[in-house]
Amino acid sequence: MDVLEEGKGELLAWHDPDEHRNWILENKSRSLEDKRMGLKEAVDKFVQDDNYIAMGGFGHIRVSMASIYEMIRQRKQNLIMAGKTAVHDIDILIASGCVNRVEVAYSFGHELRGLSPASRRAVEEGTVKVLAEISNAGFQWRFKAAAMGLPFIPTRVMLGTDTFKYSSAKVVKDPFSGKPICLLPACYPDVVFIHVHRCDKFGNCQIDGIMIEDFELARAARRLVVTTEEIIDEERIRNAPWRTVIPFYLVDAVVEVPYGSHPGNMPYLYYSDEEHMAEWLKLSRSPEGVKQYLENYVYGVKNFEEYLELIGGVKKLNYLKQVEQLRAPLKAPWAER
Amino acid sequence: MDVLEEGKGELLAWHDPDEHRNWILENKSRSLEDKRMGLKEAVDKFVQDDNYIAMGGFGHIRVSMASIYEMIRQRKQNLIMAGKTAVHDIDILIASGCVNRVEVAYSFGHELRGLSPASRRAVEEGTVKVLAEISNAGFQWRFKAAAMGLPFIPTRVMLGTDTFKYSSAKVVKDPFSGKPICLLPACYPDVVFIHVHRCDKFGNCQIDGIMIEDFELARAARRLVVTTEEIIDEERIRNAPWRTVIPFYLVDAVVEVPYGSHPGNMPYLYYSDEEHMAEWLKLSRSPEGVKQYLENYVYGVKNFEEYLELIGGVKKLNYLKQVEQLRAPLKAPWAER
Amino acid sequence: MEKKVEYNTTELMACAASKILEDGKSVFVGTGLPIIASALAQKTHAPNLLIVFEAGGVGPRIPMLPISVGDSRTFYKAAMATSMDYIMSTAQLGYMDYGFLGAAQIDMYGNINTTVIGSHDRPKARLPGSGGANDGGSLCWKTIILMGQDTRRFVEKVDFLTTPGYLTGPGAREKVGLPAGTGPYRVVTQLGIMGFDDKSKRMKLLSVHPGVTLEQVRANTGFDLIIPEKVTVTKPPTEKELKILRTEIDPAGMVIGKS
Amino acid sequence: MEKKVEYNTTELMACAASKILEDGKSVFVGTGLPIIASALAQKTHAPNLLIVFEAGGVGPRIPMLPISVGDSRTFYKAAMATSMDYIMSTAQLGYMDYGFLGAAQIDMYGNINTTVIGSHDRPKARLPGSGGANDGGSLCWKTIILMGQDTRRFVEKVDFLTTPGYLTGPGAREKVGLPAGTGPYRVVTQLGIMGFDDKSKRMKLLSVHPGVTLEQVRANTGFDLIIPEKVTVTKPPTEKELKILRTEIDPAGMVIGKS
Repeated sequence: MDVLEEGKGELLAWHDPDEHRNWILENKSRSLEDKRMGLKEAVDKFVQDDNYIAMGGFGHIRVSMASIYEMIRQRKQNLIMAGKTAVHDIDILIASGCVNRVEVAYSFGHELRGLSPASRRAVEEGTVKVLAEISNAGFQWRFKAAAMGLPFIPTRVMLGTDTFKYSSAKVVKDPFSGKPICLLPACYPDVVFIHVHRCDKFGNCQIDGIMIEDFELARAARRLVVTTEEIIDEERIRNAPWRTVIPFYLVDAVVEVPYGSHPGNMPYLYYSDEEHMAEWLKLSRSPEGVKQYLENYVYGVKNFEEYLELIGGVKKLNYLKQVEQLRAPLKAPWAER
Repeated sequence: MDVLEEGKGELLAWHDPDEHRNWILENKSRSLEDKRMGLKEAVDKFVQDDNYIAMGGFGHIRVSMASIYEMIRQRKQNLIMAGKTAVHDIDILIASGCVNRVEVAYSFGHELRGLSPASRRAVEEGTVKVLAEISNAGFQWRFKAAAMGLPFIPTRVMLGTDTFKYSSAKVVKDPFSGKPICLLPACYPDVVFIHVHRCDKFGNCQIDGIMIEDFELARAARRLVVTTEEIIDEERIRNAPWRTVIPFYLVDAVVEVPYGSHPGNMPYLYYSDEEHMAEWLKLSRSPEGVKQYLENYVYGVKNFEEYLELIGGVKKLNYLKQVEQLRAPLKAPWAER
Repeated sequence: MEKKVEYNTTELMACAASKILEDGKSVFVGTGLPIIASALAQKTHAPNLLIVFEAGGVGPRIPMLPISVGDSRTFYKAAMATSMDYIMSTAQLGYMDYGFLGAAQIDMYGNINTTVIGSHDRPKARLPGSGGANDGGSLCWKTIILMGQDTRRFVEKVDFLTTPGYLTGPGAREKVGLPAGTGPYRVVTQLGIMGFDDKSKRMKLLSVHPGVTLEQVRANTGFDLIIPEKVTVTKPPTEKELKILRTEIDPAGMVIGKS
Repeated sequence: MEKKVEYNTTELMACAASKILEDGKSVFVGTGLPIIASALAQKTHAPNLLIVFEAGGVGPRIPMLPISVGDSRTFYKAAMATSMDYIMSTAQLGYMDYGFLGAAQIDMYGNINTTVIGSHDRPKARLPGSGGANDGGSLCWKTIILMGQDTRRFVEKVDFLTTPGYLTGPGAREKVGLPAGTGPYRVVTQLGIMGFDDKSKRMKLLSVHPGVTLEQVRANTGFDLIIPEKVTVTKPPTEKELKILRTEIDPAGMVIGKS
């Protein structure tokens, strides 16, 4: 297969499919087993320094933020992160020193809120390295190639651009159409965290609303930790099996973490906490502010429940539910002039 | 891209992705439009002689059998069929002379019931040609490549076999692993019929139970006719948008056909009619029997409702519902010794 | 005290195949006997066997024998009801331990034909084709073949190589790009159970069913089957197994009634 | 009888972009101004405009301005809530008519930079990267770019080519394998609306906003912009449009308040 062009980005989290199959054979259980555990235990057990990590969800939507805070609390080091529309998650992981290398589709920004001061600073100062560039579809399809147990998947994006040149993709001539086509290498992250609406104790998961990339990412993951708003009885899963979007045999740990996506949005349950986001965006303009934020909200609390008390407790959580359900107006201090 | 090996099967229903994009641009509407029409009109309008057709569902499960009978009634000719686990559908289409060419993953058999006398006879006598062989996953992934707008998709099946040699796939050396890999060409059928549990008048569809290949097949189709057990109000779709598995913009016609999968199985609604299947399997042992069956059940009735009366009417349909819900034992005359 | 237990060949094959399956593993099953053998394993020694159907059913509680690998029984109270793409993808990823196949012809390397007898373009007998067999036989770690044994079926060369066994011998699967470390594992017939020699990848007799002689096995095999010095006798079905087969799994005798 | 209507630049850009969108077509939208322009089109001349979000929302009834292209507002009462794979796949298939992009830099061929200012490895300013921009700009039939215009942004050569415009000119997109017949269609800035010359694929001024001179446009463009003899004046926002923007689409002024 003649390669017409080759991206010079670092090839990350790729494995020869046979090598990955052997890993799956030896490391993943096909048994229905009770996989419930605490968040502290799950993060301690499955996240190793130097791992390539990816988060389910998108930006600040249905991201397992509780796991992010726990990784920071456990002071994980030298992580490489999939910047697959990474927003608040990557920003605080970089700010806290856990992540020092990134593959970027979208990172260092906070979508409508503007750019992310802390992580931009880290990249511009050279303390964080961008190892490869890619597009959003490119990331989605890297995970899809992995989900299918393939070495690569073709695509018609990224062609002709520097995004390609700084990626780990290759261009070949398609033997069917005779035209150049881009091949995206599979991406099998070492650890993936996905936050879901509900699952049973074995890890059979349901998600309401958009799936984003998680249908594929769950299969691409070597280790998969599911955090869930609630654990439900197995029979509820089995009465509507077409609602299962992640089957138990992919899942290594099930952790019940209500409000686990805060300060992000959990569709149908709670909207993002834009007051908290504004506080972070303001504080993170300086290294001192970053330190203050982390001391207060992460190192200074024992666990995610204590954090939830700190950000405003039941009252705040009720308000975010009302915003989500369009019953209260959104307060977004960052939008004020 | 060096081709190591090339299947000699005929490349069917493939288009250069750019040519297909142009077709989509010019022929598919992105508007929310009322697409309801009668089955006669839909089949007349969208099935042309010589078309490559594919049916949603699997074997005798959730197949739009009402459309099959209507194609026979309209005496469509020279159709090429995707034998993607085709069972009763392809057997009567071949027996009636509508289909004379097939791409085969699984055809000419009736699963647990044994082989299909009528279509086997046609192949063995040479009146029906097998243009290409493929596997079930191969077909699924041909549709997936099409669903993604790609010329091909890689896979690790079919390698080293005659199934490959008689397919339209190619083997190349994967530039990432250095190992040989099979490339399956996309398959964009001219017309696809998919039977669903419910949809709105625009074509937003919900399916209960397994999707089989339909999530991809709906996107691979040039023309897509949806037959549905019931048409529901748009608001029911919009209140649970994650249940939509086929969005309106893919759909060309919406046809309400209760029991439209008979004599097949519609999961959760009715089980397959094994008495009717047994009658067909017995009659189809001879050309005369085939003629008698078609005269009686297809040409001799005006439409699908008349057919439903003939196969046993309300009483039979109620019985099939009871079998599906495990409240009545299954009568399967073909299993009797 | 021992009572003579009556059983037919299909029941014997179902029980023998069932015992091959290990608890806590996954199995990719086809219609008929494979479902029966897998369900029996679940109800006996392998309660935590994950049964998966190519059309999308994952871990169902099968209430009665399905007629198709896609019918509603294959995802009754399942853990997940998904798509063929999903199942085939996770098989390609390495999640499927066992795959069951049927066959019209097989050769000494476990290569299988389910497509055509005679030539492809002018067939003597046209068969259904690969279905999911090529996929299961390519992607599952260990494939188990259930079929009848005679010289028309156990042949020197299959008329059409539908599903890969070890192809031309050691290393051949890997050379053509098939997943490493996969291949045929057992062949269960009405006469005995065969495996494959680790080195030569050729078919090897492991056990004969009760009452079957080595001579019968040889006479019904059209190629040179390895017959080791030690060949055991297949354990016959127990009363308990037969009761489960006849009253719970296939009470209508749709499959086991036909022997 | 004519009343002077007051509006800010963002409102003008939203209205101008909105008018480009045709009824009965589909649009692949990004955060902020694109959503606003698309929602305005739906509420005025294009009620049957299909709005699609890359994270999975298809045809929602947007109840308030989403903060992210994936947040719950992007699939509120949607026709379908699906995946990024699904959206990107149907874009690759040719179902997406318009794509909206923002940009930090653009060149005369509509090539866009949203990745980095300065060199990639030692950036002066690190920006978020492609996000879905490369995908939209590769796969949608017509892309519309919304951005500020000055000589630091309208440049001879972008520091990093994140998203393809016409690359090096006519035929270049097709030559590298991008879908045929696609490319940048309009660029809307605070000064005017640009298109692309059919033959040379170079950027061309189409209209200036009310009160803007050709001299201002030239002075804020760092490359040789084609200025045809006939340049029209952009239609200003109507009172009706402004009312919809301010009371229905962005009542909190999250985007249009910032001009």
